[in-house]
Amino acid sequence: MAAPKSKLMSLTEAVDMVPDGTRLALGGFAVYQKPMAFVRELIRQGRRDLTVVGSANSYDIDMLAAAGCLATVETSYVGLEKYGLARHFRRAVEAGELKVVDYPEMVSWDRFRASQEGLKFWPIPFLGGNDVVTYNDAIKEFPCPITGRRMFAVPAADPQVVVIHAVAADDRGNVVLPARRLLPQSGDVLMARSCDTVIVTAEKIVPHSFIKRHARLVEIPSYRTKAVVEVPFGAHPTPVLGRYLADEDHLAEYVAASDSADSFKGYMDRFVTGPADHFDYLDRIGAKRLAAIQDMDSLL
Amino acid sequence: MAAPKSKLMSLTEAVDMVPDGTRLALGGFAVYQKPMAFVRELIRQGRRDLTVVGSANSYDIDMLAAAGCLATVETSYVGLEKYGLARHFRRAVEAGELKVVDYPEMVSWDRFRASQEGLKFWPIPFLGGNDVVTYNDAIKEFPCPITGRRMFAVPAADPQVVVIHAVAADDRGNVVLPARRLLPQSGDVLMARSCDTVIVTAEKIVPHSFIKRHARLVEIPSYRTKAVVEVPFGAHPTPVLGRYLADEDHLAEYVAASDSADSFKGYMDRFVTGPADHFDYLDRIGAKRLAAIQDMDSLL
Amino acid sequence: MSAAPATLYETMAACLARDFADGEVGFTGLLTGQAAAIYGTSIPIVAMELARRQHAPNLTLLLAGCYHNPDFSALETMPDSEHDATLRDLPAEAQTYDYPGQWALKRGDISFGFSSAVQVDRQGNINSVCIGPHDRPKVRLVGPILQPEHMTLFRREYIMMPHHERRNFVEKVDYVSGVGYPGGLEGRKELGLDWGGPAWVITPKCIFDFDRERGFMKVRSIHPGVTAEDLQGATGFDLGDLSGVPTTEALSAEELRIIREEIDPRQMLLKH
Amino acid sequence: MSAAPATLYETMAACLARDFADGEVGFTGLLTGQAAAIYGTSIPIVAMELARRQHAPNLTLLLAGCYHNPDFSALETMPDSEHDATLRDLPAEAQTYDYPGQWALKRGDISFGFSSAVQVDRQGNINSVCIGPHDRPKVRLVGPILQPEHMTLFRREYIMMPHHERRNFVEKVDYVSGVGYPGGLEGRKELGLDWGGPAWVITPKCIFDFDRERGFMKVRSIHPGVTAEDLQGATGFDLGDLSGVPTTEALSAEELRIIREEIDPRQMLLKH
Repeated sequence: MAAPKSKLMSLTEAVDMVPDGTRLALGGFAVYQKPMAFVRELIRQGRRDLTVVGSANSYDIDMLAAAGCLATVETSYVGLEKYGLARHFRRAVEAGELKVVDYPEMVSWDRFRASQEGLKFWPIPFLGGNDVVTYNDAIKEFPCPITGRRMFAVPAADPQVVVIHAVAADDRGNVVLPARRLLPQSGDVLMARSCDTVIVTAEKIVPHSFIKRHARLVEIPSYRTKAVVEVPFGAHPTPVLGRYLADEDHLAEYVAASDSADSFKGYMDRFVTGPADHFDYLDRIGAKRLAAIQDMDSLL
Repeated sequence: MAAPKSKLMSLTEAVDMVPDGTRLALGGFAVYQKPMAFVRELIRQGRRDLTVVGSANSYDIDMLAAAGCLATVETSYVGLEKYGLARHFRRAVEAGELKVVDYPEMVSWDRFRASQEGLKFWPIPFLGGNDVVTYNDAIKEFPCPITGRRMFAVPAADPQVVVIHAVAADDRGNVVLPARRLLPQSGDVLMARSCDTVIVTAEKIVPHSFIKRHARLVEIPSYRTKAVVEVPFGAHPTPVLGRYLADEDHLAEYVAASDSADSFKGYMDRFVTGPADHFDYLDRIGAKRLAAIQDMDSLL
Repeated sequence: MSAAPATLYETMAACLARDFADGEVGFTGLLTGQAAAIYGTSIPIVAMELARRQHAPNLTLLLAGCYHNPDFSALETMPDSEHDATLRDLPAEAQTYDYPGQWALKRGDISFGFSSAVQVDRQGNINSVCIGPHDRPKVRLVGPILQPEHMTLFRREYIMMPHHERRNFVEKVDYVSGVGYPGGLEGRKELGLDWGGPAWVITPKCIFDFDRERGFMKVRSIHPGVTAEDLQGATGFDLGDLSGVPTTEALSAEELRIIREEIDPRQMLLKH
Repeated sequence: MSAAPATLYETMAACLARDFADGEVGFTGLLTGQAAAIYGTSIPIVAMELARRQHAPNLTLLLAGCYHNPDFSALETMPDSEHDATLRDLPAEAQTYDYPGQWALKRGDISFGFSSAVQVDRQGNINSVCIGPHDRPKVRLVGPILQPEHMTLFRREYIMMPHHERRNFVEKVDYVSGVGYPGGLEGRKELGLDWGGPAWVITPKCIFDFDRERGFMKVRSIHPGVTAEDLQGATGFDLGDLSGVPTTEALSAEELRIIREEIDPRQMLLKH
């Protein structure tokens, strides 16, 4: 039998699949398991006018805002959890440079479910009186075809490209999840089923035999995946469930540097635009810190 | 701390929760993991005018049809897989005694998803030209509120009572599923989230400590459950994943007896109306056959 | 390798295999009953495995809609029920255990599937619901099952008919549980159907394909040993002039070798 | 047991606990930051655990919306992020890892939840989106998060306000990200909202409840040591005549004992 096609590529090649103006979804949820290496590469390549559609966002949006890559954000949350507001995002919005389309949290998931279902909308009955509707012409009121009650048609997420960061995948694009996944990982699965151009960055490219040993956990099969990139610590400084924890020291450093665009320049030079590649970035983080954040999944 | 309430009851008490005319959903899928002990008890108690709403049905509907318990069936399939048509069901429909409302298979699942979402309909774009619509006034055509394209609003399943048969539950109503579940078990989970009166028959009532040890697999928590009944071999002669296989000998006997209402009388006397209770039924099946159909789940 | 000549089933599998493109996703049920199982499950599996070994190494086979590229060599016998423990334990690349699962059905992830039906008509509509009036049928059948989805959400459908008689091939089905081409492609568009529909109908006598623009079935090839008269006689609608219709293409020695030596050495799928 | 007198936080927890019914399902986020975490997470947890030990043994606590009745005694420190590995490994009765998960949110499975907000107004509307105009805000906040769902799909909501100042308690919020009672219950009905809405607003100065028919907030009790003048002075809308408003009810010695000895012996949730 001829060998199945490898979808393995470099981070640079994968980011080439996201031209200026792309409608992009970034996996992970809030401050968890964000495809940060991909985000840094987007910045390095100077991407512009992106629309990011998401469920809950944090460092991904904040860093892209700092670098001026964004035109619009559609999501339920942009913040840094215990570190409060996302400073760059906040400044860009307050300056009128970045448009935000606000959606409720579960409705943000529903929008991806609509795309997964090939629907252009998701029916939501509970938005009456909420300013989420006031400031969003894309949400259309309609009567329930059965009861006549007031409903809102919320537009599908319809990303052109989805990027998620996973624990492991094979070169064909079969993606395996840990057995005890949590909501952020389930969000990745949903996003990966809502779009025909799915890019997966993975901690580890595993042999196909590993995939077959974990068939029950292959939630994203090869035919849903267009590109696979091996990026160890690819979510750093956000955590990857079962592999490593959030790098709290680095996040504190990020936040401290976020006081102003000026004060952030040093951070960007050192960690985003300066490093030659992702491994250079990891070297700047340092082995000691990378080792310190290791997590242990079940050995069962 | 006061002890949480036990929802444990007898099969007879549980069937009391299903009065004549109930709109009822029976768990399992096609010929798999059907709550057959509950079905037999419904027949023993002489229930009438039931509407059964389901995804795919088999022996459950066929036996209820044989006993004259049914007014309407709403589902995608009533058949016995390798044994062909469900004879009693077929005769009842051909005689005009039983109304069938036909739905496509995945749309049948969508109807339960609608109920889970508190929606009165599910939007389906692909029913144009299908006689599923021709014979069903409850399906309403409507325009997509965003694109204007032709859509169909399929009514929610909206069961008044859901009955599923599970591997294990505690007396509070926490229900645990095997790690490697298949579609029929996922269908049970969906049904149990689509209704406020959920009855669970379980192979085994386990202590609460067992539930806590398997928290990740508790897909139906106590607050979703109204009644729990311990019924070992409660799906017999259909299989329960991880516990026992289909009783092929018994199914063949069932089918052979199904030639006519007359020929089926002997089967009903022996296995449904005759036995004093479920354990008497199991004794009539016999220990040898029950032992022979045992299945082994993973020991991991 | 057995010296027995290629069977009609092997020939059908080879014809199908040549019609699959690399990278596609093919969906089989797990049909039961002798002829139904061969047409609905065994031939499709052999066809996909053959394509995978020739021009389509990236084809994904979905057994029973759930098991991604299962390892058939790990099976001792072919299972005859879709959701029991044998399949749970079959090595595969992924297991679909939930709906909606790995394949985004309504986005069109499934490239092709296989249906069988009790009736099929000239437009390619199929019926597995009832013979006679719906509310007081002469024969009540199993129901629409997944046919509505197969015939609209899958990119194309192969209708597998184990019997070819006038009562199966009718002018108009008694109940449309899977939509063919009423009014042709334009007609489907008016019904709101963006893609999909039947590609071929495979029977013991011939292979049909469709004039999709105009919306009717036509004979693509006639199996060896079947005459045009036999075929028309067994079909309840006019097939037109069959004089130019070729004989169903035989499989090559290499195709036969792959089927018998690599795919099905134990004749678990197709006996010969 | 510590002889320290009951803290205001413990008092708030006891007030809440008495308002929960047996069999209810209570949803807490996992808020972070000192005051926000106490109001949004610690007080709700202590309140639910207290109710479970008294009149509501069948109450289900959903920590971070996912962990059903977790075993807090198994925690070494209180986690400060919602979806990391510490919580994955916390013993519980069930773990929600997907959406839609165990609780049928839109069917109304959640009896009550806890929100906090930057602004709340007299009608009980809350705001966590922006201060000033939406498209060019003075302050851009985090976004609506789950507030729209909390204030409509949950059966009732407790708004937990760690700060009580005029800028937080405003006549009209700048952006409604969670709907209170515009037009009262009738108004909610016209908006298509079948149930839910705020029950109480808990602040460092008082507890509010609502005249739900007429649709405005009123003071239910004032905390010990706070004067009516203090309270009105810190509130950006008229509170009316406060002369008949009682002082917030103290907790009993038994409630205090349960909190300190059984629920929170290590003062992981509430220090005293």
